[in-house]
Amino acid sequence: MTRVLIANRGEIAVRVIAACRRLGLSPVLAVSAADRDSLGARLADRALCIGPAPATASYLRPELLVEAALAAEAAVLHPGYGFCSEQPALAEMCAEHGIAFAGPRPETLREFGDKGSARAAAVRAGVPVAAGGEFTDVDQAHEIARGAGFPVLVKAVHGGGGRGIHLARDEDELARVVPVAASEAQAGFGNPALYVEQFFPRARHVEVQVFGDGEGGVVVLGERDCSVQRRHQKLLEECPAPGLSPATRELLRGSAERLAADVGYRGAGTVEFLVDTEAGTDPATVVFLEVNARIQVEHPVTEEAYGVDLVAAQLRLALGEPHGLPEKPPEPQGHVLECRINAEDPWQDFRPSPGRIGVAEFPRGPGIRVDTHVTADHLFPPHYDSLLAKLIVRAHDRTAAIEAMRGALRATQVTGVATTAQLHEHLLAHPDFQAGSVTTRWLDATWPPQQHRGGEGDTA
Amino acid sequence: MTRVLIANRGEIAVRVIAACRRLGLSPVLAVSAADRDSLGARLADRALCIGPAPATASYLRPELLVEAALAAEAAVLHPGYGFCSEQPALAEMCAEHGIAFAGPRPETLREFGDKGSARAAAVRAGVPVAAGGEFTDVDQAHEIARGAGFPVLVKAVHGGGGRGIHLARDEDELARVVPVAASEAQAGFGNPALYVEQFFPRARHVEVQVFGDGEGGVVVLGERDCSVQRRHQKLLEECPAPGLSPATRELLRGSAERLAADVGYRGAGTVEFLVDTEAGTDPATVVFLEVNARIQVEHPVTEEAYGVDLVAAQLRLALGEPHGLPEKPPEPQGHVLECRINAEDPWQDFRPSPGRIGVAEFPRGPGIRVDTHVTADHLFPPHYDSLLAKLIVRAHDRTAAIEAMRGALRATQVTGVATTAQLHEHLLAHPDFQAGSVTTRWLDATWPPQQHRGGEGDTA
Amino acid sequence: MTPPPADQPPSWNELLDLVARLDSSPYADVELDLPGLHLRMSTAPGTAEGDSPAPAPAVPAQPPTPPPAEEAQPAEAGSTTAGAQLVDVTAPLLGTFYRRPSPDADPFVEIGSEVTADTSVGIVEVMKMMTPVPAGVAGRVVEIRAQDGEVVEHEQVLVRIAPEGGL
Amino acid sequence: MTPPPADQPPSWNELLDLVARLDSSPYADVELDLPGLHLRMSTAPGTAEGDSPAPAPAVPAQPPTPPPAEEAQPAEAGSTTAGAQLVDVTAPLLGTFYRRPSPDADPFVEIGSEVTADTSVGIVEVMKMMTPVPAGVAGRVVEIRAQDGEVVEHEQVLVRIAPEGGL
Repeated sequence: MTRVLIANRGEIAVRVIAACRRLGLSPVLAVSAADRDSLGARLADRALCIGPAPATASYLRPELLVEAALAAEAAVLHPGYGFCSEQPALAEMCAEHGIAFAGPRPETLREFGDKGSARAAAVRAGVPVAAGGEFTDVDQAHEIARGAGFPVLVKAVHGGGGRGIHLARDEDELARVVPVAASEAQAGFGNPALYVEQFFPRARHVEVQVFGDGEGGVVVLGERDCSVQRRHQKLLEECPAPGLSPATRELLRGSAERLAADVGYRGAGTVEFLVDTEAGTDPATVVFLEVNARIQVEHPVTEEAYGVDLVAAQLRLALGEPHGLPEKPPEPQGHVLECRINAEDPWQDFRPSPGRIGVAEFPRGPGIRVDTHVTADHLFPPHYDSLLAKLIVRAHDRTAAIEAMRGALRATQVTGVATTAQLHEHLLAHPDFQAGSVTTRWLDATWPPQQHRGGEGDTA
Repeated sequence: MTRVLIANRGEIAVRVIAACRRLGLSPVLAVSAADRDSLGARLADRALCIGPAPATASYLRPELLVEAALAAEAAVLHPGYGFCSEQPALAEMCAEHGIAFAGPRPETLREFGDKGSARAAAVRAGVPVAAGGEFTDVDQAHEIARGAGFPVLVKAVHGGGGRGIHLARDEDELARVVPVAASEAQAGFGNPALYVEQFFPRARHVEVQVFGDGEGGVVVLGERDCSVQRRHQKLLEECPAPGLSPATRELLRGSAERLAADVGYRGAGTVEFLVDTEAGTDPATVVFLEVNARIQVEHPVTEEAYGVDLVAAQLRLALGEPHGLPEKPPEPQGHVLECRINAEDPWQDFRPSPGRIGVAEFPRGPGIRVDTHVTADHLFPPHYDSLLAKLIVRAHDRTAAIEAMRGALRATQVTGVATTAQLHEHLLAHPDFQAGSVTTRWLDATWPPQQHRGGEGDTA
Repeated sequence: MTPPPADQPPSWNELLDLVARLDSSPYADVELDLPGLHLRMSTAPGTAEGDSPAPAPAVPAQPPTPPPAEEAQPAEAGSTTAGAQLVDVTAPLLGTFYRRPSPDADPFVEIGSEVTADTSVGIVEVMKMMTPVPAGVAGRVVEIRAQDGEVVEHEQVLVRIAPEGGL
Repeated sequence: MTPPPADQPPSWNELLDLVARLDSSPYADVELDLPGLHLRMSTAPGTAEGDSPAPAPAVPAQPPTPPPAEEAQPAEAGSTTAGAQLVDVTAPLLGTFYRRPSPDADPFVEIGSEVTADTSVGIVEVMKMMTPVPAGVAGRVVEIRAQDGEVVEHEQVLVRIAPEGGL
């Protein structure tokens, strides 16, 4: 039986196990000492304890993950998301040891792991990027910023993710920010190189799911809207993105497809964009943000909208088989929402709330999917991220999906830890959200509700 | 909070509770003494024990169910399927006591509960029925049979369901069968009236899901193929029905819609047809079988194909609200399968296998839904039907759905009782099934597999 | 006597902080004594002294599911309550319990009434259908648990009887 | 000294918080005393009974020093097995266990070898990176549980040591 080493934990470990079961593969899970008794460890055919609880001594060490894959005699290593999933070192080490890495090639990971080279790749593929560019001194920064128009963002060329990004609303702020950003970039990424680009204060976060066969063939599986964010952390996602014009959709999809085809992208990936809701043009203004070269937390909304299994497709491709996705997926009917239930207290500034779970009841019924690793009596460890469960709901239109999700939240009962469930009930009931197309800064202005601001705490 | 009395048990009780949660209604469950500790009793807001375990002393007594609804101060009674769900007496008693019955009007139940009046209603609505007719003596039976063409079926005019149906392949057999059928009809239904109609030995069972607003408005939600049957018991259903021509689909849907509109049908219902696969005409030969005036076991395949909640729609309509289903649902993309996992031993002539469940692990992942009332350590009682769980899988096409269902069956683990899971694995792997459009007699010729016939028992 | 602030044990949050720090430290054993605080941690089992067992997190015990009644219960299905030695007379089905044959009549039984197995202790009404509930055992009524006009569930205790001659 | 009356014992939720942290931490034994609270946790069954006090090497609290980055391993993590009074030396991480520094060399230890806390009992190799495993306790090797060249998991027992002077 072909074995798969799962180099991750939590709900995504359970998710990859489900994909293994679908394909008749044998899942082996790498666990830290804190996850020995996790649901994933119970569901897998075998669990290998690779190190102690802290991720820096376990899940963040590529050599331990590859060692575990060798010990398991695994043909494939699935990295999940986060941890080492986008580390070129892990992909390379897999290649050296004859293990198929269920993700892009190391050079792809390297190219998209660096903001500068990712932006360059986007430009090469004819993908729209924000006005701006690299600079070497403050004067040049000002020149570019004036060209792009304030406000602007200053970013590290060699940075990744949301780290080390500075906002400058005017020339004075830019002058103050540049030296700080440069020294941060030097400290964080070993290189002080910076670039400046236009900032869109009222934009939506829309991303395109792509799946490449590694030889230039790319399947595009529509867009997700992930604009409901708290400090750049996504909380609620949907597919399709509501209210985009056909021309805007085509611009997003075409851009993502060209970029993925250009680099011979292999496996599942996401091309993230900002869509400017201010301009009023058709297509809307679209700018490239970055590529997430892995399966994403929010992949289920695309799966349920299109009726596909992206993780199984990753595993098939890694095994040298056709990925099995439809070549030209038809437009999804209906609408899918995902709410991330985190073990955080939304009334206490989203303070993490690990601990012993008491009751864990999740909703059931038509169109409902729950991805979770949490069961009654589970000890939710404090070492890792706070994602406790993902509620995914599909219905025939967006209004029905919102209603169904509200019901699903009512049917969710988790005791022992605080969760973000109540936050989601608030968001789904909000007229702005129901109208569609909120921007990435909407949540920060919406939560906590006005009447609860000023430290009233959890009394509602 | 508006309360709903659920007058049923097993997985459908759990399903109705989920619909209540979706709508913010308070579910109260009527239970027999055997179901006090059932999952439904735990999930409901309240459980009322109406009587002892045997259904004849509990679930089959309309007066106890209505008494429970009154005790619960319920606004709605949901009858589920089976038991009293199509009993005009229950619907009438509800009406007398001001309780909304989540089902058709009593007169509709009465009309479709009798083969003769159901066939007459179909004819009135221009729905194709099998050649044949009522007869009063044997000579007339022969005359009609010669007109319809042998083989023929002899049925009780006032019968319902699959009971009391006799096959006659020629005139001799007809002569032998008629007196037997007449006395059975007299004994079973209090009336010896019979009719004879053409028999289709190689036909598919295809049914149309309708939902009426009670005022002549009807939503049609496509077809289900339920041809995989063992002695008229459905085992595996799918939506859409594979391989039908657009003209055949239109004939089926149009017929169902006319019939439902004609009687001002209220709520969820199914119009069952036989589709003759022999004729080779387009549209294919279609004949009316009967109307199931309730939610059906296999309703989830339609729900997942169309992204709707039929049970929530029933409850909404019963409460006097719009049912909330799309008026003109678009054609479903993708394909949905349902496998009924029964507590029966498929290697021992489907002998029921009640008992204490040990492990109960069900699949999870994209497109997977599991409707069940069974959990680890559940005592599966011997008093009721043997449905243990329904695995429902949706994927982007039929081939992917079959593959996904095979994976889902592999991921299903139930110990302590025998189940039909292995039967389904066999069916899904069979070239006939994979090619689509098997007939209603296929399963009886296919199972048990040749090499296992002759009492080898469960050794495979 | 209030000790000076410097002598106060650390706050709970400070303690959590300390534990979090120690977690990722290389120390195998830690022992800490402060006024009002004693902390000892070790990665080696069995090295901490003491005699009280570790406080295991409480796992709610699953109540065993009672076996289902295989047959229709006779209406008088009585059960003995351990210790009290009384027989419960329970409702044969869900319905409204009446203690009298008609609103003006006397109750079937009162506390202290002597009954035989056939004596009705009440009736359960379901949709105008009356089901008498016999005592099922000879003895004396010692308790009436269901109110006149109350909706009772199947197997709910209606009255309790001290059987003739005890049990 | 009397503990300050203002110092309330932690609430149950606070205690759960602490337990949650400790549960997934590498510590095998924890003992905590606060005014109104005594907490003792152990991963070794039977060690909390108190019938065999375990005077294992207790490292007194030291001023915190920055943990040595990624390599911070409690490699010497020893544990006492109740009853046998032996200390388990476990693997600090998953990898291949080697009993010798090189294929031609003698084993680090054999059964009967006398060791100090710093004596290497073997090495764990992960992708050519060698992590020596010190005994962690002075004593005599009485059992070798892992084979030369075997893949071992984190916390898997490698060798067992009878500590100097017994337990």
